[in-house]
Amino acid sequence: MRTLKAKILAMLALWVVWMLLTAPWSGQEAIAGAIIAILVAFLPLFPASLLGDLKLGPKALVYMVAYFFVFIKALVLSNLDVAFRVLHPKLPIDPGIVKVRTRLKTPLGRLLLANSITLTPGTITVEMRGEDVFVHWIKVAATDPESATEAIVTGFEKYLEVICG
Amino acid sequence: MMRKVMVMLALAGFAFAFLPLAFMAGVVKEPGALASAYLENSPRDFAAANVVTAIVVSYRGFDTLGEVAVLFAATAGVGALLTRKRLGVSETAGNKREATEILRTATGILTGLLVMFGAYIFMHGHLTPGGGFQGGVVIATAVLLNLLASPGARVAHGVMTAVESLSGATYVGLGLLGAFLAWGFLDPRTLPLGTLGALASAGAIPLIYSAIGLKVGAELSGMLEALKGDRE
Amino acid sequence: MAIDIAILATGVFMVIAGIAAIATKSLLVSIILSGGVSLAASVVFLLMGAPDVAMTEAAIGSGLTTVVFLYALARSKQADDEDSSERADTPAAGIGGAS
Amino acid sequence: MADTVFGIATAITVLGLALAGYRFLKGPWAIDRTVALDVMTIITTSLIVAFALFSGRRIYVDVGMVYGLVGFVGVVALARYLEGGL
Amino acid sequence: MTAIIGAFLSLIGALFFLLSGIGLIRMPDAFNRMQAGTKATTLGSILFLIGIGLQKPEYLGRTIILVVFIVLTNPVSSNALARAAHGYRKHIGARLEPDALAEADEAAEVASKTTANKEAVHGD
Repeated sequence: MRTLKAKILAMLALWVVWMLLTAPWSGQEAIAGAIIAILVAFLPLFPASLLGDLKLGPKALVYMVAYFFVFIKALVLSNLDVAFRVLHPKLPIDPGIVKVRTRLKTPLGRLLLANSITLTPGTITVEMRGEDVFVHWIKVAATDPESATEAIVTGFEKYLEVICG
Repeated sequence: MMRKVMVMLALAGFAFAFLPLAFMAGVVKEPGALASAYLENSPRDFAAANVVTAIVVSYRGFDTLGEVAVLFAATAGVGALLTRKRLGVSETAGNKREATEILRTATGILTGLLVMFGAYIFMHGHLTPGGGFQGGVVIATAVLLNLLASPGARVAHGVMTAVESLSGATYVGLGLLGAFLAWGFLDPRTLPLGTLGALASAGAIPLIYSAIGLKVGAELSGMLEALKGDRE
Repeated sequence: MAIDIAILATGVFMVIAGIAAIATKSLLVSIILSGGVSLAASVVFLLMGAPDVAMTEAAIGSGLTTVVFLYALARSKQADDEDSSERADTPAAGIGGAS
Repeated sequence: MADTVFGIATAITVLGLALAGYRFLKGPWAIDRTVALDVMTIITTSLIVAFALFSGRRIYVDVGMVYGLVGFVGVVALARYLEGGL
Repeated sequence: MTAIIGAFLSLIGALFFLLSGIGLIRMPDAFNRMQAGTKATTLGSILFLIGIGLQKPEYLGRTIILVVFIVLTNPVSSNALARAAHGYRKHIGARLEPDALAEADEAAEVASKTTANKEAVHGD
């Protein structure tokens, strides 16, 4: 059931991408795109069961939209932070690698969390081992895992837990 | 030291020799007799919006068949040379460091997207730049990403060989069909030409390019897997 | 006019990267720099109005060839390590210093 | 108006590309060059799309997409080589 | 009107591209260069490409795909690079004040050594 849901979601996503690629739409392109999408999604070589973790209830959809805006805000803030640090004549950096913890279990959720951490102010994910996430922080503000988790992870985790478990 | 100086002198000479080319790019010139003949005839003959594709697949179709054969010979040679015994490397997979979980998950998401993009490129070879070879390389890139993410993984050999043989047979079969139904070997006018700019146009060119793309993709994937080094 | 300057600048970058690729002692740095040359060559082809060739150069010249070189380097290094019965644990093995 | 502003934007982007290219040529370590290659690939992809807009040929965008994709896989291959996983 | 908005969006994106270039030049080691490079090019390409899409609406579909692709892949490649750079942290002279990852690696190594010793003792 979960695999079938993943395959159908992957198929729909691939078809949408195909339609965006072939911009002046025509019937031929739509049919060809549907055939290709079905072939690729049901190919035994490339399992696409990752998307099965995505929840599609109304609450999850609301959280997805909210997460999108939180992500955009964090991305803009991180760029302003980079601009401040790069253009400051004294380069105010104090780098280090800290350990934070995550409660997310599904691969998709962990990928989204890692990518979000990389694109938010001053942090890059270096390594993920089990529930430990090692993060390069350009200005270390807290070295103990609890407060570092509070500062880096919690903002995204509460959305991602709803979106994909 | 002497060798390096000579190489650098040769490089500087090449740069000097090609300098005039840089200034000719923006100048619009009349195309030569051959070029204008191609430009004039290919939309009428084959209804292909991309003239380069019409030349590669139809006017010079036999050359392309030869190129595919050369590529096949090269990858077969690489595969035969790089077996585990020949290299004398015993357990290479044990020494390799595993990739992160992030890369593995991202590979699982990206693979389908890349395969579909490769299919887009070789199916639209008669409309947009690109074609069988480029699309095949993009598909091989998807396989490469899987090999990078999990070095221990095995590519399904049977599927690869089947895809390669089937697409090669399809390519030659379409060429023979052209010899019987149209003007000669590899003539794409076995199917209706259709209107210029639509997906189902230019006769059999999209089908031929799809066969070439799948064949090139399977061949290059097999070559990369052989280069990975720890195959039986 | 602007296109001429762009082609010229990309060509200068290609020549400098090519010279640096020859001058460096590390094979890895050589591979990275020649990958950069291929990427710049692809841009030149596109600027000169040959999108098919540009796509081929980007896909084969910079992607596939670089990866094949890297695989070959890794394999030959493994063979060397097995010969001298040392393992490549030290990070210094492949860093590639200043050119 | 829009054309002028976009021309200035392209000129600024080329300047950023030149700075990244300086880091690519200078190094000092292979890992620095790879980081610079990553940045250069993305900036060049954007510039190819801008060139498609200037020359009015939408099909050039496809070249940019192949370029970005191949650059990503090349950088990942370099990173895997550097950490000893190839 | 949308054309002018798109052009100004592209201009802001171009400034972020310039910022990434300056960051690559000024930052002292590979980790910090990655910080500047990844973040600035991601936001820069989003703004630049969406700006182009607004100037010419028929480009919008392909630029959206390109933006999604870049947002998905750019953090992944910089994560792979950061992990590779961590293996060379002493070589490239990276200053990492608390280095939790190195401590975890050392702890894992010590643990594996002690278990190996125990097994050896057991075998005897």
